[in-house]
Amino acid sequence: MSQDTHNHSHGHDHSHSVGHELPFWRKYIFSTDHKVIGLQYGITAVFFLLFGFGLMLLMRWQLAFPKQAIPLIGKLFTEDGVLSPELYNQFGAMHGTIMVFLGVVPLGVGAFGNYLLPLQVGAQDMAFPKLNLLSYWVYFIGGVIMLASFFSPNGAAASGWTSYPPLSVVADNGQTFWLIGMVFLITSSLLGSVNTIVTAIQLRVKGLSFMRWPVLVWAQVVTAFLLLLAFPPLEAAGVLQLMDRLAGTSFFLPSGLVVSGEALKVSGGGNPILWQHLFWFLAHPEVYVLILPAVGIVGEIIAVNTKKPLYGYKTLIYSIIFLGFMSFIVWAHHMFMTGMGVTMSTFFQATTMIISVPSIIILTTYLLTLWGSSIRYTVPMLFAIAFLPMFAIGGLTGLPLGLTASDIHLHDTYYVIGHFHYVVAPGSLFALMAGVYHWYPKITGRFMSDTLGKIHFWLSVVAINGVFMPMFFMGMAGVSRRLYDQTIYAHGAAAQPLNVFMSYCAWALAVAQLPFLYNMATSWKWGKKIESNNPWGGTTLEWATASPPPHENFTTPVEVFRGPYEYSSNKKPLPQFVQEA
Amino acid sequence: MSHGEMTVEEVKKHLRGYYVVFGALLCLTIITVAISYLHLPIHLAILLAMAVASVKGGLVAAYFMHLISEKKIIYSMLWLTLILFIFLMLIPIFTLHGYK
Amino acid sequence: MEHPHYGFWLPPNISTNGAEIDNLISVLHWFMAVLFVGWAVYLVYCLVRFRERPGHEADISGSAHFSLPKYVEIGIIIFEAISLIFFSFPIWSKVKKDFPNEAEALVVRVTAEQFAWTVHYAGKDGKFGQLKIELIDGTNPVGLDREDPNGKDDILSPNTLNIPVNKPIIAKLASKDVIHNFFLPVMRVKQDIIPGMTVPVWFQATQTGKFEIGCAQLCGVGHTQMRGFFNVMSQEEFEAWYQEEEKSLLASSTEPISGKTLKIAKIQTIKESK
Amino acid sequence: MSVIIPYIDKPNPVTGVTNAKLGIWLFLASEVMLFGALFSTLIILRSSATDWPAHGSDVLNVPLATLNTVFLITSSVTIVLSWASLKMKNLMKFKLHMGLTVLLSFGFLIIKYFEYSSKFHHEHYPSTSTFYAVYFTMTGLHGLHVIGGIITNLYLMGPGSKMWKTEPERFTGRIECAGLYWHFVDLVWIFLFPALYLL
Repeated sequence: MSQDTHNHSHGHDHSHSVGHELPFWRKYIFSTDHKVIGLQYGITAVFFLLFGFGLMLLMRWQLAFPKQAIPLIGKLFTEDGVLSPELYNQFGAMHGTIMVFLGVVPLGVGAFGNYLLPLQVGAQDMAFPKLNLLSYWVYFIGGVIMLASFFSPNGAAASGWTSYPPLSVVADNGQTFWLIGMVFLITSSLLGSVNTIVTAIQLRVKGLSFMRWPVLVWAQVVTAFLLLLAFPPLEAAGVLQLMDRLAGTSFFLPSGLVVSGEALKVSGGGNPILWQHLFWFLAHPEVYVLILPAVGIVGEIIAVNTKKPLYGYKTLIYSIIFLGFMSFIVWAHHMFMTGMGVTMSTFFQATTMIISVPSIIILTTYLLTLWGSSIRYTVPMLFAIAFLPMFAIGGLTGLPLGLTASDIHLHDTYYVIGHFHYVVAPGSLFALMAGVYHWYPKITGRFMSDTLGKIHFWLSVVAINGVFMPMFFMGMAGVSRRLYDQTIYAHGAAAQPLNVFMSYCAWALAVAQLPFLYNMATSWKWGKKIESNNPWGGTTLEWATASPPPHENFTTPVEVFRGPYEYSSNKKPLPQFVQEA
Repeated sequence: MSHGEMTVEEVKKHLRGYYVVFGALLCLTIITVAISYLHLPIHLAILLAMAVASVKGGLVAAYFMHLISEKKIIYSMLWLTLILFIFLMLIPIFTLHGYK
Repeated sequence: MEHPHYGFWLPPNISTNGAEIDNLISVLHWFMAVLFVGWAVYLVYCLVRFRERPGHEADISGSAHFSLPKYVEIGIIIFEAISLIFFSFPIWSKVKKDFPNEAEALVVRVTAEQFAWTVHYAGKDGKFGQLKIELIDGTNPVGLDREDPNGKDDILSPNTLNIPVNKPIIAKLASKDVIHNFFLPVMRVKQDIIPGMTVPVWFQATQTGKFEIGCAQLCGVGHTQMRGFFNVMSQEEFEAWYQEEEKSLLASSTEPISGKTLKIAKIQTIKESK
Repeated sequence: MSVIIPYIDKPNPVTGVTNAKLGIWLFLASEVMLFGALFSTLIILRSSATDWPAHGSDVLNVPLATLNTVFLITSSVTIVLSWASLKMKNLMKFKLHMGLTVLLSFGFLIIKYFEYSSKFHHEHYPSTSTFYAVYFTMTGLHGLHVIGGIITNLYLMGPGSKMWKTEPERFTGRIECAGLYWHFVDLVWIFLFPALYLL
């Protein structure tokens, strides 16, 4: 421990000296320090998550009580306070876009990746600090463009987060904002992923071979490869759609379109399916971009809080790699209903079934780690444990959607919404919350309140299931997604009580986040101070230094002597960075 | 051997190679333009043009980009890219033939 | 069945293809339930038995070997293979490939636009008239050429698909503007309509009744409103309706025929079973 | 005390490459996927088009494009020579070759400008047909890459070359990376040229 305290005091001295060297704007706004950039990503992403969530809370009013004025704040949006179908479509499209591209990915990859990855490989910073700075600000600009689109004459993009043409091409200007915003976000992701991969591979400290990487590092690297190689096709598609909108080309417009009774004056000859291919070529790997950092975080937290080695580390890593690879050849299972032939659907059903195998292996290794362990129920561990069954539900419900025959009925219904929200909300987001609780002491040197954390956890876990579980039943009943008012349909009206229930649960979920936000904000200053630099007994490299880490992360050289999750014979954790057993 | 640590002599040896490749590229450019004026049947024309382009691209990649003597890490990354590129090229096949 | 019973589960099925699809859905959900309950029981057991407490220590040997998960894994793979080979492939092939003979079926064209459906029947001659984009206007939403001999007796039915029971139906789907999705919940029919392509679907109803057509793909601001009516009639009822439509068509054809004065079938007003 | 990032000038002994080199290759890998998506668009639109020109040469200027090909190939040689000059510790020769590279790339853009303006003059715009849409988009995006390369190369030739005095190895590495990028731009053109002009 003397080593730790030494680091700690040293770190303090150092950060003081840096404070004098750099002006505020260089230290906190345009900083090249990966830790500051990580926090910038984190704060921005949390803002966008809350914003996207807020959009959904408003939509939930319309869904539960169609065409009734939203109480108190409805007048802000429309004259009569009723959410109009135009706004509903805008909110729907932007909810998806913001949550995926501006919320979960920047939080999982931008924030956790940036903050933890250099620490976990023992580096002093990312390989290209200026590029890191650039990628944050490009992301920021992309976000601003997306938000600005709400103020464009006819509002934001309203063609769904998938932006299928021809609808998106004939849509209002918000779509142009969306496309330009996406080009920025994609560029930011590309820069970030180059940085991640180079840092992880090149800046490893002595002794840190690939098979000694913590799970989170592996997850981040595989994620970075997905972003790097899957995003460019969407960037190309985005440019093509921009051309369609601005230069009058017909990449995605077939000949002979008649929109609102007028023949569209374009050359025609394009193909709307092409967009779907290019979009899903990214957007399926994107699902794994959303989930893999979460898988990594859960792995770290389980490893620390079960007080035993992670079961089947190698199998787990190979599964993550295989999962990432396979995610590139399943994309067309999102397009089963576009009229594809038997051969093509057979191919994509088969690959979809194959990709379920590594997912189940990942889940199994985590479940098996629990056996024979001694589970310490910290707040992050609660979230990490909850992740397992939630992810399982999300994964299992993918099965009927991945088989074309059952997909016929379930495609584009609430079943799909339930399926991917189980993966992303109580899945990824729970894991990311777990990560916040777990690494908060690392970042600030203080704990978050345990009591508030437990309140947050139990309220959230109940409310979130109340939101998403009924969606499976709605989907079964055949209620399509993206409907402004499902009660118009007889089967929609019959399922409407579920909608009311879901809305109440969604609002409860919002309330449940208040203790979390309060906890995050106040613990920074008033939280219980940590007594050692390694409060959880972590074995990976980020715990080798002071908490919070000094500007250059490691003041004394570190070296790695063993795998990430090992224990000594007297059942004490054996950190990677300690030479003697 | 890494060209990152090449000696002056080795660089000089390389120089001749660059000029040879340059000559080859110019010849291939002339060939591919000449072929196009023959107005061959379209399938043959595409095949020939892409074959010539691949050879040219291969020369650039191998000699100018030094892929002929690169490190394992770069190779493995490029193999991965190549495989995913092939997946990407399934899109035309699926779009054109998958809807029958 | 006048008032279909809708609830929190699958809508009633009146299609010859639907039973197999429903069957697959239920098999899959039983499988999922068994697997999930298994995992959940194991998880809860672990959470209780291996909680941190005085006198309990983790077993760090890490060498504990489990063979059960391997069998579960293999079981899952086998199940998935079975559901692919014996359920999904054959059903998909039957629904998408094994179309009934056009001569024995009723062939209709369904044209989608923002935010309405037009169902086009071929008339007595069984031949569809030509469609011309320049003829499209408010009264002729598909641009049917009445000058074309094949098109003289064609019937256009706005927002309403009437079909006879127990007869295979082939619907050729097309879109004028954006992507729509032709969704008949009770028939377990769902098909994207991509502009520029004509995609056929087929189905056969087993019961009469009044149902709905839904659009299942976001198609713009009126997406929700794009609801059509789907009436399954007895053969006699259907023929009566068909003849009445043709009669009224004939009556209007004494006037000079042009695309503009096209007589369209009167809109069905159905008090839906809401 | 400041942050130290290793392997910016010397290769990492384990992987054998510098950070920048791995980085640029990763970037190029993503570029491969970007242009790959555009090429698959080209294939799809061409295969299903009704009014695609039978030969690119019917509507496009092959001699000019051939000249452009020669320009780009030559510039690829000059940029690799500029790198080799640095290896032989000759900064002046480096500047000469880099200057030639930039000149040739400007030549490429000027010819491109004449090509475009002749198309516009004949009222051929991206909206005219899917052929022109593909032609303008792909050559336009490639042109943007050329412009990006020119900016980089000008910087490295001018203010950026100060690094030669302080960190020669790192600077040589930068030139190698700029070269790799430039070769890639050349490589894309090698495929674009037959795909658009000759077939």
